[in-house]
Amino acid sequence: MERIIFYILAAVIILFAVASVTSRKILRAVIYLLFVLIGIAGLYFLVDYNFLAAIQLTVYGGGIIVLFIFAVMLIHHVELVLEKTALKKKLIAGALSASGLAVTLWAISTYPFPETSATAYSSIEVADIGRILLSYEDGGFILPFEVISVLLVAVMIGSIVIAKGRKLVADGSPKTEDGSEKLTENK
Amino acid sequence: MDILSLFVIVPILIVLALTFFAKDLKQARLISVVGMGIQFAMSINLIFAYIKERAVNTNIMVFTKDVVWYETFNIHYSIGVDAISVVMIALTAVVLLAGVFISWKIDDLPKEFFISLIALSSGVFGFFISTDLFTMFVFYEIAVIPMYLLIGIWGSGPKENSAMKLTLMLMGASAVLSVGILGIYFNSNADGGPLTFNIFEIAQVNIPVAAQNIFYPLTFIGFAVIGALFPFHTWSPSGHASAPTAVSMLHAGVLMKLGGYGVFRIAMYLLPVGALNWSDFFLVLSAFGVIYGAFAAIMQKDLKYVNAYASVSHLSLVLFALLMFNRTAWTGAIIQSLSHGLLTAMFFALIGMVYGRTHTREIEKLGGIMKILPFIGAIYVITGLAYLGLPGFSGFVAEMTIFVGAFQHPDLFHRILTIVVVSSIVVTSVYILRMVGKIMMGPLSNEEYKDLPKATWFEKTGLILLLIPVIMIGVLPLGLSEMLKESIQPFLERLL
Amino acid sequence: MDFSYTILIPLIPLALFVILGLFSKKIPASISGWLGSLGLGTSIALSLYTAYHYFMDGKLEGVYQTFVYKQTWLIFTDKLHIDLGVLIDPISVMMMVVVTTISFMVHLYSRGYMHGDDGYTRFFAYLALFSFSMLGLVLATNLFQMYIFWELVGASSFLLIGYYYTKPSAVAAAKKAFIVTRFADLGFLIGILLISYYTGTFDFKDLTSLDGMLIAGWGASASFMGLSVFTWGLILIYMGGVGKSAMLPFHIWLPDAMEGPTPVSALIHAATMVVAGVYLVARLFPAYYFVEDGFALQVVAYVGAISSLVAALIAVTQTDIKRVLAFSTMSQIGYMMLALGVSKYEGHEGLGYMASMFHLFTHAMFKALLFLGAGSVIHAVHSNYMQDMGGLRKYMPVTHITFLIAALSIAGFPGFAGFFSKDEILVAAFESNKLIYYSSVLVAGLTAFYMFRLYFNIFWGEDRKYKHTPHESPLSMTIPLVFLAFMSIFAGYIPFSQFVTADLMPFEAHLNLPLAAIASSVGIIGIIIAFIFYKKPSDLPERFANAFGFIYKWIYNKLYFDELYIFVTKKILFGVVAFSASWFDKNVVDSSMIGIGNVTVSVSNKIKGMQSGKLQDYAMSFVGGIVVIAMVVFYIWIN
Amino acid sequence: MIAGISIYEILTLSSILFFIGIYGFFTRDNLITVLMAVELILNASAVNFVLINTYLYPDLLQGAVFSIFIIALAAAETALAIAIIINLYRIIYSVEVKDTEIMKY
Repeated sequence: MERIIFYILAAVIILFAVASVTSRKILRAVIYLLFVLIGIAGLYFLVDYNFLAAIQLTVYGGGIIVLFIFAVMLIHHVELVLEKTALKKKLIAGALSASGLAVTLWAISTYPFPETSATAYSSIEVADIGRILLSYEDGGFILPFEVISVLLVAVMIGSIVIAKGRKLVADGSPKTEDGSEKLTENK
Repeated sequence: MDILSLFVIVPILIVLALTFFAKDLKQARLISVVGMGIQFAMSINLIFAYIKERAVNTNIMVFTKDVVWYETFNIHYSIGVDAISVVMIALTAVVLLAGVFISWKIDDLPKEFFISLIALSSGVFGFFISTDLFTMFVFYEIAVIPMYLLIGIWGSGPKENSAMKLTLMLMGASAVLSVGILGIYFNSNADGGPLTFNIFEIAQVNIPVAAQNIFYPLTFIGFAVIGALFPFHTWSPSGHASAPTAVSMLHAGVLMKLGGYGVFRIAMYLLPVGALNWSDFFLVLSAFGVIYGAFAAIMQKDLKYVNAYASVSHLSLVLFALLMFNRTAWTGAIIQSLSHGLLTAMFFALIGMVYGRTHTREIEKLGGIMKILPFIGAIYVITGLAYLGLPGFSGFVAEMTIFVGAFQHPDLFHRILTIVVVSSIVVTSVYILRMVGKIMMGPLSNEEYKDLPKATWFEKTGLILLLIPVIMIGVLPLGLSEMLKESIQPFLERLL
Repeated sequence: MDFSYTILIPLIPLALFVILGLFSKKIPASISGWLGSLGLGTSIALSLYTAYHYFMDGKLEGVYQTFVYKQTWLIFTDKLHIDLGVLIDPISVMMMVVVTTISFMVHLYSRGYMHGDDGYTRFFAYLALFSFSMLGLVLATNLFQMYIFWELVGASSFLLIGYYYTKPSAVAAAKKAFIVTRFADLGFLIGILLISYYTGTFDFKDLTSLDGMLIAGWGASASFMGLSVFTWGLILIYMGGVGKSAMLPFHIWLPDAMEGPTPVSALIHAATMVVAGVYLVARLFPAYYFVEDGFALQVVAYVGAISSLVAALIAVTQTDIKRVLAFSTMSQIGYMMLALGVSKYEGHEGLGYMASMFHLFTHAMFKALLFLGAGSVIHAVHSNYMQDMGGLRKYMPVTHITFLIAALSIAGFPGFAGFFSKDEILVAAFESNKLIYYSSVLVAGLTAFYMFRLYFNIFWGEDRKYKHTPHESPLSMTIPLVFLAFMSIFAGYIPFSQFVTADLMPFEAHLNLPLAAIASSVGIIGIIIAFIFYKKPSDLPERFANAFGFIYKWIYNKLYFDELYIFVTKKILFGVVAFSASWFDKNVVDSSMIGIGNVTVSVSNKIKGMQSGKLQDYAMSFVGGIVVIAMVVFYIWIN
Repeated sequence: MIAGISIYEILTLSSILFFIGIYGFFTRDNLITVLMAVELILNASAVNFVLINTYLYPDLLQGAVFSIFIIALAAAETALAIAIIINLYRIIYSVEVKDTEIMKY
């Protein structure tokens, strides 16, 4: 049963991933990406990492995808059709990716992964994760956790500053909220 | 301060003085002319000091001095002169002084012009006094690089292009040369002992034959490019044509001599076996260059091109003589360097004067100038006759010494080549007379030339300064040739 | 005996040249003419004194001694060095007298002829330079000194021919003279190199001494095309002489050289410089005679004979009087050459040598006189062409008489100087080579004919329309004429065989009456034909010329030598060799250098393209690189 | 552990996902879509972390924790990148990759 589910999930992930990177309609690409992310969340469920799956769904599916959609809508209209990628570029990229994949798969398949005998967590509780994240003992992640927190704050501030844009344009006149056109004209 | 280092230091002081004190053309040329006058006086003094010192000092080099410069690689600032370098230094000083006189009226950035010119001269002087390969190479580069600015800024015609061609070709040669020099350096411990750049220490070492065969052509070509060896001469016509007068004079008169000097003092002296093994190849190239340059000069339309190809021909003759491996031909080669330096400087000066007045250098457009400018015309004819080897002028002494010397070679092939080269004197007279006959003689080509201004005092001074040594060498060559022969002795001992 | 003072003879003109040349602007014309004449006067006095002194006391046991005073000038190798100095022997003394005499006369004459010319002082400076160079050449002690002065006379000839430098034809003639002789000098130089390489000396004394090792060893040297190197060397040296003496095939510059002022033609292109070739062969005569049985000497003889015949033929057809005289000069020098060529060495057998020198001497006198006379005529009528002259005897009596004397002398009329010297030459030719003898007799007849054609055309016939009535030249010009006329008559009575001989020993020369009779009768026939043709205006000459048709035209155009040379130089040397050299330089050598530059630029442009600034390109390279590295690592890992 | 599925299959899946992401990164012309390809790559590595943890070290939680970090980083990165993209769009009116090559200067 789990096996079939895995294969279905794998098929979904790969198919939608391919669709996501090839679709010429940008909004559809975002939606395909969403399906990929959901598929991956499914994988996490499959190995009983429920918390992780939940985060995957909320942060990715809920946050990032929405961000993408907003970006698309801010910049393009939703129906935007992307230009066709040059065939040459496609071929080169495909060949490169394929050869990379081949090397990786060959490396994976020849590597003898050891069988493990350790007892597994039956199910991973949020508490386990919270404990290990905030633990400062051996095997604890308090320091990376704090670093990530600082990073997130920094990114938040940074995004706001960047997205807000510059205050002045080249001719010294105050810049309007979407004063982009002026700057372009002044170039 | 010793007598030789002053030759490097005085130009630097002049450059500093120019930088800080010269405000306009008048001050700039005053400082330059005084400085170059001092330099000239020093070079005359050096000749006499050398003769005096030579009487009591039998070393290869006199006035030597050695200061460690960079110990890790055994680089020294080591200097010394023999007769060959002394006469070259004197040549440089004369041409420079004359060049400053000729540039008396330069109106475009005069201060910077004189700074570049004199900075260049310090490199030339340094090159001639160095006895350390590395120092020599450094001075060589100092001498070559300001040329780009001098042609690119003060030149005429397609100056940027010419300047770039000249600089790139000379830099390319420098690259080859530096490989050759490093090759010599890394083989200088072949008999044990430390690696060294000192020429006379290397001369004691038997560099392996295989290494000599590799590094000799590199060193030779590296120097021969600036000595206008066929087929690496093409920078010279366009470069000279675009350069301002004084720069053409200095470049053809002095800088191109660095080639022959370097070939002789470094390539041949340090790599004697390689020199012998490769001599036939380069000999044929240089003999071809002599004839080829002369024929190419016949067809040129621009006065400066004529002179540039003539220089190719005459300097190939220098290389030809160097490759003949005997004392007489070598003496001739050095006298030819001197003679050509003076004469070609005169020619460029004269062409500059004609061009400055008529604003054209095309032979077809000029004619009958002698009637209007008798002084310039007379000197032009004299220079032309001297250039084609009339007795009584330095060219004759140089060429005859080369021809007689070269013809003493025991090998028949060399003698036949000599005969081929001798025939260049006819071609030379053809292009010189064509030029002189067309532009100086005949009817006046253009009515506008009627009121050309006569030669000014500074132009006359510059020309006469150059003419005097030409006649002196031509009339009384014995002292010079004997002085040179003595200094050629070490080369003879090493190479034969 | 001490002849070291003779060094002053060339040095005085040199000093004159330096003074006149440097201060040509400052010295007034009136002074410079006198200064030049005075200087040359001193020289001629000195050289006459030397001649007297030498020919009276110069013998030791009946042989003329050779005196050498020299100073090393430039050392080449241990053996080879150039000395400058003076060499006193019969021929150099004789030549010295000729040069100073003619030069002095020309100086005197030029004071009148060049009067009022812009470059008066410059002209005298050039004349002094020429005199110096020519005397240096004559007195040379060795081959190289001779070469040095040989070049200097070439250069002064260039300057003097091109004296009217604003005239394009004069400039062209000057260039032509210089380049043609320079080409010949190339042979001279190579000859010197060859000879000096094998003998190790430049010195005339060593090269011509009979008891030394040199000549004996000469026959056995390396050979080339069946001739020994020495013979080649001598032939090449003779090539220099051929150029300077305007022998075939290097004669083409001489007629054009008449563009120079007439006194210059008299000095350089009649009496002195053009005989330098003869002098050169005479100077090296023992070498020419003894090396390989005198093969080189035979070359000299044939070149001389052919040149003299061809030149005489051409002279018959020319109408420019100076050109007639130029070809006449060439013909007479050919005479001297052939005389040298047929000569032997010892005693009376060396008659040709002595005759050649004798003829050189007398020819210098009467040919200078002819030129100066022609100059006087040109001065009067302002034209060079016979068509513009006629009946001048009434207006210019002195010129007329002196010209007649000179013409009679050159025609070999009995009693005149030319008669004696020409007779000796014919005798020498008769004794040695009949073919050359017949051609010489023919030339003698032709000479008489064209000379009197000239004479009758100028001085007889009817008057032309002159712009202003011709008048006799001033005294400064007629005095030299009279003096030279005197010499043209009486120079023949000098017993030359007592003074100048091949083996330096005097011998008695006698007039060979039968041969003299033949020669003078041929000359007189020539004069008579000229008399019939030209004394009165008639259509005879024209009918005659028409009868010969294309041959006449061929000769009139100087056998098309000029055209041939122009073809070779303009079309082949300039058009093909020089043009292709400059084309090759521009399009192959230079382009390949530029090509290297262009390739560098385009390669760097390509490389620049890789640095596109496009994120994806960079990423692709990055991934590609990693894949490759991974493959390599794995590959190594497996093995 | 997923019954019947070996680690090889899972790693194969994540590799394929990773290289699809790489392919997308190479070929997409629009900066937003490029960013999406980056998300695929990040996800592929997150999957690897989690599943290697599950299969090889089931007694530990490091893999899961790192996945969380990755998700956090991805969110941060996306937020920042989109801010940049929007700003870029304001300046040059384009979010095409080909228009953003001033970096080479």
